[in-house]
Amino acid sequence: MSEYTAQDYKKGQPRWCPGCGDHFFLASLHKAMAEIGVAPEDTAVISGIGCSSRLPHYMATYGMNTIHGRAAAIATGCKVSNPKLAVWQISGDGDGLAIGGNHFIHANRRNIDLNMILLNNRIYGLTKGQYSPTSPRGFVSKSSPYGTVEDPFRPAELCFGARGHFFARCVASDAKGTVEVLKQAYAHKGASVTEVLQNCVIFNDGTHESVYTNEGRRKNAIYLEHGKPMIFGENNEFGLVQEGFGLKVVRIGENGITEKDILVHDAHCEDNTLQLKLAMMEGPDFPIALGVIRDVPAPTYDEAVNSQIEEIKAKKPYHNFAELLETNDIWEVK
Amino acid sequence: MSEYTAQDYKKGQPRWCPGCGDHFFLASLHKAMAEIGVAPEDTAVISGIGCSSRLPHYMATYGMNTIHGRAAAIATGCKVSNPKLAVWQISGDGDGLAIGGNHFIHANRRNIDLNMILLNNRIYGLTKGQYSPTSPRGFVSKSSPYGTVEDPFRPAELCFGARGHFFARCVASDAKGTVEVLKQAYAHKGASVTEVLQNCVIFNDGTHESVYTNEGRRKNAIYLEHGKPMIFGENNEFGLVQEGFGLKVVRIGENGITEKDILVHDAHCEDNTLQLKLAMMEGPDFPIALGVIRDVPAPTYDEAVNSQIEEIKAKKPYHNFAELLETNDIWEVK
Amino acid sequence: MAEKLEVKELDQVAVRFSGDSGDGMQLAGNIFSTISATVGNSISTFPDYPADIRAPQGSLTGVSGFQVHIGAETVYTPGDQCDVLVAMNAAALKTQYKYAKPNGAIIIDTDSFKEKDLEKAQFKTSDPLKEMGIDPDRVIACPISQMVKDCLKDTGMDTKAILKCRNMFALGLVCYLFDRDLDIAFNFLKEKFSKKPGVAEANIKVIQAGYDYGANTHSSVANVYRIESKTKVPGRYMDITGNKATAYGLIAAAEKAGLRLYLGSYPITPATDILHELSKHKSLGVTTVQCEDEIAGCASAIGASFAGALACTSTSGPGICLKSEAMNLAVILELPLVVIDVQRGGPATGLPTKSEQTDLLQVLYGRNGESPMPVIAATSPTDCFDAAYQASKIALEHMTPVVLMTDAYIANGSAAFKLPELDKLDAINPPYVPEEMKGTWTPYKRDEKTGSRYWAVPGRKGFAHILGGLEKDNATGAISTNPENHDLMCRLRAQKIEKIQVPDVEVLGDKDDAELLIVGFGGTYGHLHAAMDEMRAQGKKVALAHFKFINPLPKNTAEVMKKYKKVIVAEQNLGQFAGYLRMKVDGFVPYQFNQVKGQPFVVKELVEAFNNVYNK
Amino acid sequence: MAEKLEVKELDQVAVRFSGDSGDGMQLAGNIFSTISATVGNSISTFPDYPADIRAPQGSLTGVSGFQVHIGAETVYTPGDQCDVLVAMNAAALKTQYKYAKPNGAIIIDTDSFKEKDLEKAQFKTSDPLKEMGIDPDRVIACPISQMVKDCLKDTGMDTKAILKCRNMFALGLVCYLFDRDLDIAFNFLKEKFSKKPGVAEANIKVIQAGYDYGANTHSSVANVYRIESKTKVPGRYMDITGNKATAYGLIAAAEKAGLRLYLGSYPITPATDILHELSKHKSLGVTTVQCEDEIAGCASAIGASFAGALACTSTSGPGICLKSEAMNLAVILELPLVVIDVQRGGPATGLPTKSEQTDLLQVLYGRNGESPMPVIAATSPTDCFDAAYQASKIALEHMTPVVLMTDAYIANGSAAFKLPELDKLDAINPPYVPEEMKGTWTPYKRDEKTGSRYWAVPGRKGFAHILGGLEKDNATGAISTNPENHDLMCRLRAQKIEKIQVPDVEVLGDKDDAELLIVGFGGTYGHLHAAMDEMRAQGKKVALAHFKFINPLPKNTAEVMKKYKKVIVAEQNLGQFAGYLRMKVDGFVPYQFNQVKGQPFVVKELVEAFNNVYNK
Ligand SMILES: Cc1ncc(C[n+]2csc(CCOP(=O)(O)OP(=O)(O)O)c2C)c(N)n1
Ligand SMILES: Cc1ncc(C[n+]2csc(CCOP(=O)(O)OP(=O)(O)O)c2C)c(N)n1
Ligand code: SF4
Ligand code: SF4
Ligand SMILES: [Mg+2]
Ligand SMILES: [Mg+2]
Repeated sequence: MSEYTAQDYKKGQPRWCPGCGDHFFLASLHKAMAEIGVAPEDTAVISGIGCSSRLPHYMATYGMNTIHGRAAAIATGCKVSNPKLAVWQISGDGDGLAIGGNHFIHANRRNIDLNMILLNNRIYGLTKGQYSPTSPRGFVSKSSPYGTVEDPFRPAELCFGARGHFFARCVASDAKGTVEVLKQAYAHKGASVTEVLQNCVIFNDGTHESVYTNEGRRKNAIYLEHGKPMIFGENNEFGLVQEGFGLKVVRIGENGITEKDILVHDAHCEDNTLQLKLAMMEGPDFPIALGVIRDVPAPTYDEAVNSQIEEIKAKKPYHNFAELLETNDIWEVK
Repeated sequence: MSEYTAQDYKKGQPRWCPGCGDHFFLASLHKAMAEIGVAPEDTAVISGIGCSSRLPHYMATYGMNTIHGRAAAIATGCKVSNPKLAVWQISGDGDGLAIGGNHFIHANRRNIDLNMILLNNRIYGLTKGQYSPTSPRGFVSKSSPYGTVEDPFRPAELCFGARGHFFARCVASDAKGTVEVLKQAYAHKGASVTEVLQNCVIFNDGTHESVYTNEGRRKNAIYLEHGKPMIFGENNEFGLVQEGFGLKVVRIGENGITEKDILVHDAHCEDNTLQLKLAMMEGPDFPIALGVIRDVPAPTYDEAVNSQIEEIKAKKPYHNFAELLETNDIWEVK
Repeated sequence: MAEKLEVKELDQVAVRFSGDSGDGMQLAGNIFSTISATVGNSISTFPDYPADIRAPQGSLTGVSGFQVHIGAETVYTPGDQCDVLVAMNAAALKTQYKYAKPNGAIIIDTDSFKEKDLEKAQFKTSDPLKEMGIDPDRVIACPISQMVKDCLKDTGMDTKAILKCRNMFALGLVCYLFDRDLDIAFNFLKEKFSKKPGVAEANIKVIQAGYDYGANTHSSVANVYRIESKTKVPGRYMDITGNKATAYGLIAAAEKAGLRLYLGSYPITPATDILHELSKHKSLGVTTVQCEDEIAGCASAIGASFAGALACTSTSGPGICLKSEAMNLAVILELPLVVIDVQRGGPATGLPTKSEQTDLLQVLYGRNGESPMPVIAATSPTDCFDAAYQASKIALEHMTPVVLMTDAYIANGSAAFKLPELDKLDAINPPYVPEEMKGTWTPYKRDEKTGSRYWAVPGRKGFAHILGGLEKDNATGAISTNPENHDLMCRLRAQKIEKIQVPDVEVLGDKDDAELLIVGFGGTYGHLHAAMDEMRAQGKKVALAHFKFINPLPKNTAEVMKKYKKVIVAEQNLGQFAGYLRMKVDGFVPYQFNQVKGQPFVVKELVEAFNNVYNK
Repeated sequence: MAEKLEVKELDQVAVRFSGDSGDGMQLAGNIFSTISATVGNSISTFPDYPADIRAPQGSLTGVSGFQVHIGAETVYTPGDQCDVLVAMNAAALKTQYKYAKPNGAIIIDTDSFKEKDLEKAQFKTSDPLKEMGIDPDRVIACPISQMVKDCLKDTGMDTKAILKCRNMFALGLVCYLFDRDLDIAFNFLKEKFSKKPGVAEANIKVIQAGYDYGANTHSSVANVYRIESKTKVPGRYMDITGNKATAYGLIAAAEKAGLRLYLGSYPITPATDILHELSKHKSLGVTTVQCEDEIAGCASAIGASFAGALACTSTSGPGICLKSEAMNLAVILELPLVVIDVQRGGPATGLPTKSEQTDLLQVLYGRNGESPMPVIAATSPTDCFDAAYQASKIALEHMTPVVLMTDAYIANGSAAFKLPELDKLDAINPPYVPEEMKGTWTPYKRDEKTGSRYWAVPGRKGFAHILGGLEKDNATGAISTNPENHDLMCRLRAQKIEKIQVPDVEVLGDKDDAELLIVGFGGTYGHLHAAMDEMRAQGKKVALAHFKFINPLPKNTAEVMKKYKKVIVAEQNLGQFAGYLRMKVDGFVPYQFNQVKGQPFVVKELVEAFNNVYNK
């Protein structure tokens, strides 16, 4: 049991708009951290710039609210050089996937043990409402008065494309679901991406409407749990089965389908084909997948860097500056 | 029939190391351009920095050899503002996937009609041999004297993760295969990524050894063609079949397997699951896939931008500066 | 630039709170007056109750208003019209809109513009703004009711009590817009509700939420900083903000040059409105690409320039950092490009919504190698038009990237703008490579007079060529590491910029016999001019030399700097322009006045500081 | 710095071609001599044939050598040892290695180091370099045979004839290394083989290929620019390049401070060797992360600094562009960081392998907002050690990013380095927040003397805090847009840098009565010193003030600049340091000598230019 309470991670009075999804997420993060139990002083929370990136200011941990798009890179240096810290990286969809896209993919590829949180409101909040790389095609905003003409990134897809080993999704307003995935994200050694569906009440209200309420999630979402069959619906009446290289929704009890026919979620499967299909499901034909979708162990960069150092220390005969000098060709002037 | 010959696209004396794969690729590019038949003056070739990025200097087209990593972004502006140009973007694995990673994924996502060439020698050539984001784990180089501790990107996977609609692969030394995919890359409207397996004789000789010779390719590669069964082997004795969400190699004639059982390549399939599996195949258990792996039509950004302009022109009553002024609240001082 | 400008400052502003009689507008107005009075402003208020004391909620007759006029100097009236109108419901907008100035900002609670509300207010369509002909850009539309509910949902208060606090949200937002100190409001409420600490606390919470909302969304009111010409020339006028004027200047230049206008940009306060404005004008063929980051914004513009467009990229200081490598590429490619830097408070993310002049040395020198680039600093909202036009002209005619500097103050500020006529604007003639050169042309051949290379746009047969970021041979255009050639190319690129003709800097005021010359650049023009006026009114001999062209400097710069006994350089940084002038003018050792407060100068402070020097 | 340095220039260099007697080494050597003679160098050659005229191919007795010594002034001997040894096969390496200087470069054809070749040369292991104790960093290993084959494969020549051209590849590479003009070689060959144009053409092609190989791979020889102290102090010495010395300086500083050394970097010529060097020393706990780009290099270093490391990032000018935003973040975070800029030719990609001093104003001013940062410019290869150590010390003790500038010339150049003793180096004491402050500490509390804030490294209980890129309140550390606070913070950050103690600039030469003061900074020290020496030898009164500490400038700067009748600032740019000094020293109007050639100064040219001023 952890010796901490949510209160131990809390600081100050959040300045987000009332109703902003960031408030809900923050509360869940405090709670999750308390349950995880890493001391506040051993925790670093690093964000970029954006409404969501204000989050570190409301943490009683160590942290930095840095510059736009670089949180993952800054967190990388932090974790590699001080691996005993629990490092959380907070970004919005703009911060993480527009200007920060390169660091996002490389952090995933290298598999640095960062807990990467993507607060996805599909909009640039702080700069007053321009479309973001997760805004849907045709989206009208201040910078796209006639609608955008580009498709959005789907965070899971990009994460997988970059060889990501952990992807989870939760809804900011769903405290229970959020706390649960945050704990698993922390437990995963290596880069974890948690996409938080977050509502911006000002500039993109309702973007995640179908799953933002309890009722909505009961109807339109599926909570995935490793080892459990993929069953969903208000009365657990639906399930997912394989069809060719794809997925199909079936009604249990119809056409002779029983629970046994339903796919069982394997978050630990190294091959991400099915996990990707799950992550990409969209309404109205499919439920939106919540929970931990992929969670596969793999060597982490920070650990490997540090263990390589230990290895070489054991191998090489020189371990300080004076000894280093002696490895060179030296002559003497008398 | 095109009115041009390879000669019409050629300029100067390439300065790459003798034996460098870039020489071969250049010759194939000249040839492909001649067969495509877009006039040299309507062609722009834009590169970043790297050995491979020297390529525009050997073209009799318009072009720019720019700065490291930004070729895709520069090419974007070029194509969007002057859509009648055929725009080719030349990058190395460092230029395109390390420093240029963000522009790579966004150009794919936006689906700009660029012919993006990735000369992948799995090394930083120009800067004398540091590992690149495509170098395999454990790779020893000047900047990783004890071996790298990170996994490489697999370009197809990243391209697909960014919603890419076209991916092809060829081997620099294979003129025929290269010319063919280049023609198809050009024919594809929208962003096309062509990964060229290119040998750096100086810093990473032999990295693509298994498929670099004709003989090697006969043994270790499969040429994919849309609509054709996926058969390979020196005597066309092997084929690919589906197994669960994965692929399996089978021997034709064994266990009752006939050509009919072999999967037929569908490069045009919107769902990329199978295409990704194909692109990710590796020896020795699987052949390396060459040819056009994915080629799916989709609206292109440059066209959409320009047709939106036409649409709004038709809709709005003001079309020049004087008329624009009149859309404001105006008062008169006498 | 000789126009005489009047700066209407922050504290000469009228705000009108309006809503249903039950909405507590009088209280909000009162608190705002109190805060303002407490910080020493002069105030004049005008409570405007409805005649019908029991009008139905939401009806036109039930609207109550409260206007506050605040000023640093004595204000005598509550102001005829207001700069900011708060309309808590549809009826308020309908009846009170007439009190708003033509370009005044309007704050509305979108939750009170539902169908039912519109009906009560007798709107005919579902789009009240359109129906009343209100430009949506003037409106800060905000779901106030919902946010107040969210804010107080854990207090145990009932909905009715909660909604009573809406007025405080509006007040908080107005406090943000005018930089009022909330503590005074908090104390006021604590006192007022000392018996009901719960109510005080709820109100305080909501004020803070309204304030935070403003901060979160980088809200601003264009006309807070209003700059008006005192010597109005007859003609047709419109109101324009600096950012809009910048956009218009680019549009005009592209049309004049017969080129497509391309903007590659990434949103950043306070520059984003240029992107917003240009995005609207697709019917003029304007192409805007919102890129993945600032680097791509600039890089894509270079691609567009190569392809033959008038290419621009807009940003603020942090974005200039990111663009600097690509800007440098444009220098060596010698391609036209307009880079717009709307300065804000730094360093780093700094004060994103505030204004200063601290990017000067960055835009001049923030690139590796010898990388000369023309720099123009707009002096007022309307001058942004001219400056953007000139920047485009220089870029296109001299084949060079140009930096256009503005700042948050003039970018968001607005002024009356005399409609320009395209015909009368300077011609723009890019040095397209003449057809006769076919066969002998190489990319770095130069026009003798300007030193500019020629432009061959893709598509032209016989002029295919390769440009690049590596040093090129002056004669052949091939990559070259030849030492003499490199030295030559560095000097040729520098000379090309030095050769650009810019107008002499004008000396205003006591041109011939000033005891003190005030020197400034860019967006401080209005304030420095006002300070000079005031000193002259006090009988002092003072002149002003205000710079718009920074690189190259006007030819008469040294002469002007050395002509007067005392010179003071006043700028919103720690002395960058003074340092630059010292580099350029032999033996120049001016007095300096420096403030880095994120706020516009205050004329009184300027006069005091200048008088100190004057009397030395 | 008072040490007297001798610069051995490019053209005082010995090259030894060696290979099998059939390999054409004499021809290669002869052509190289001819080219050098043609451009006016003095030459002395020494052909060294094998005694055994028909020794078996590849055997130790069959090795033939040819040494060329070239110099701008008369050279009298072929040189005792060579700076570059070409060894075309294993036997040549075995027998000729003794002629190479301790740190000389060695070019080998890896295709002639196969098992069979090693056997013939009587190597015992498969790793000849290791066996002979040769540092692989000195070796340019290149599959010459294969490349020659590839190069000539379309000529129809047979393999034997093709392989005869290997010598020309080596020659081409050597020509690249010493910047020789290939045309002379081409003409020589055309004449020599006028009867066999095919042979001439093949040879020319291969020379070009060798030259291109050098260019493609940014090949360089560390010891071409050799700088030696004339006043050798007794002690133990090693050879060191500037980049290696930089790496060693960082290692020493980290050990002294008791901190982990972290380097976040992205490869870029000519800085990459710092990354290479540090990557080797994991046994000292050095952590290097090769990042995805320069931005991440700097950003990750900031993360490491926050986490408690001595954090560094290394790059060249284009990389500084990209890092500038993050460098600026470090300024406002007030975290220690060492940013290394190994300058190369600009603008843009420019001349990546060449040297100049054109990034000075960029590192000083290339960031938005008021962003003061200490700048140190190393003056020689060995001084890189001291400069890197000092930069680290300042960064750690004053909680600030620091720029360490070197340049391609001193970074690749090498010199004898007296082994330092860590004990005797200055102590490094970062201002860790004292335990007593627990409870009252806020992040921007400052040490009164230095003006530096305190450092609280994560892991310490009771000091958890949040830093950020937005302006902070001086007292509380919370985000603040308060105008007075911002002005104060800008000034406090500036004062903190101004307060840093740096040694006075020393005046060398005719300190008391010089007619002319030469002023320079950074990597030109050796040349300026040599020029001064020469003028004094001519009987002139000359002094030198050479700057290593650029920001803050030494306290005695103004005094020194004004003490002498004439002052000339000599620098490898168009006048950046002169401009900077003009900004800082009232009324300072120096003469200037500027070259931007990508090449080190030539002492003769300096003397001529200085004499011109002297005699005015
Ligand atoms: C270098 C730089 N570019 C741009 C900006 C402006 N900017 C700040 S936050 C932001 C985007 C915010 O969107 P997101 O990351 O989705 O966060 P949200 O506000 O939606 O939570 C932008 C464009 C900046 N501060 N710095
Ligand atoms: C901003 C910047 N960073 C780094 C460099 C140095 N640099 C030039 S090319 C290159 C990598 C080359 O690798 P790749 O793109 O794979 O091309 P290759 O040479 O292998 O063809 C690097 C790191 C640079 N020129 N500019
Ligand atoms: S603008 Fe949107 S994202 Fe930002 S604080 Fe307000 S509701 Fe949240
Ligand atoms: S170094 Fe490698 S990639 Fe570069 S030119 Fe030589 S062989 Fe080609
Ligand atoms: Mg967002
Ligand atoms: Mg490469």
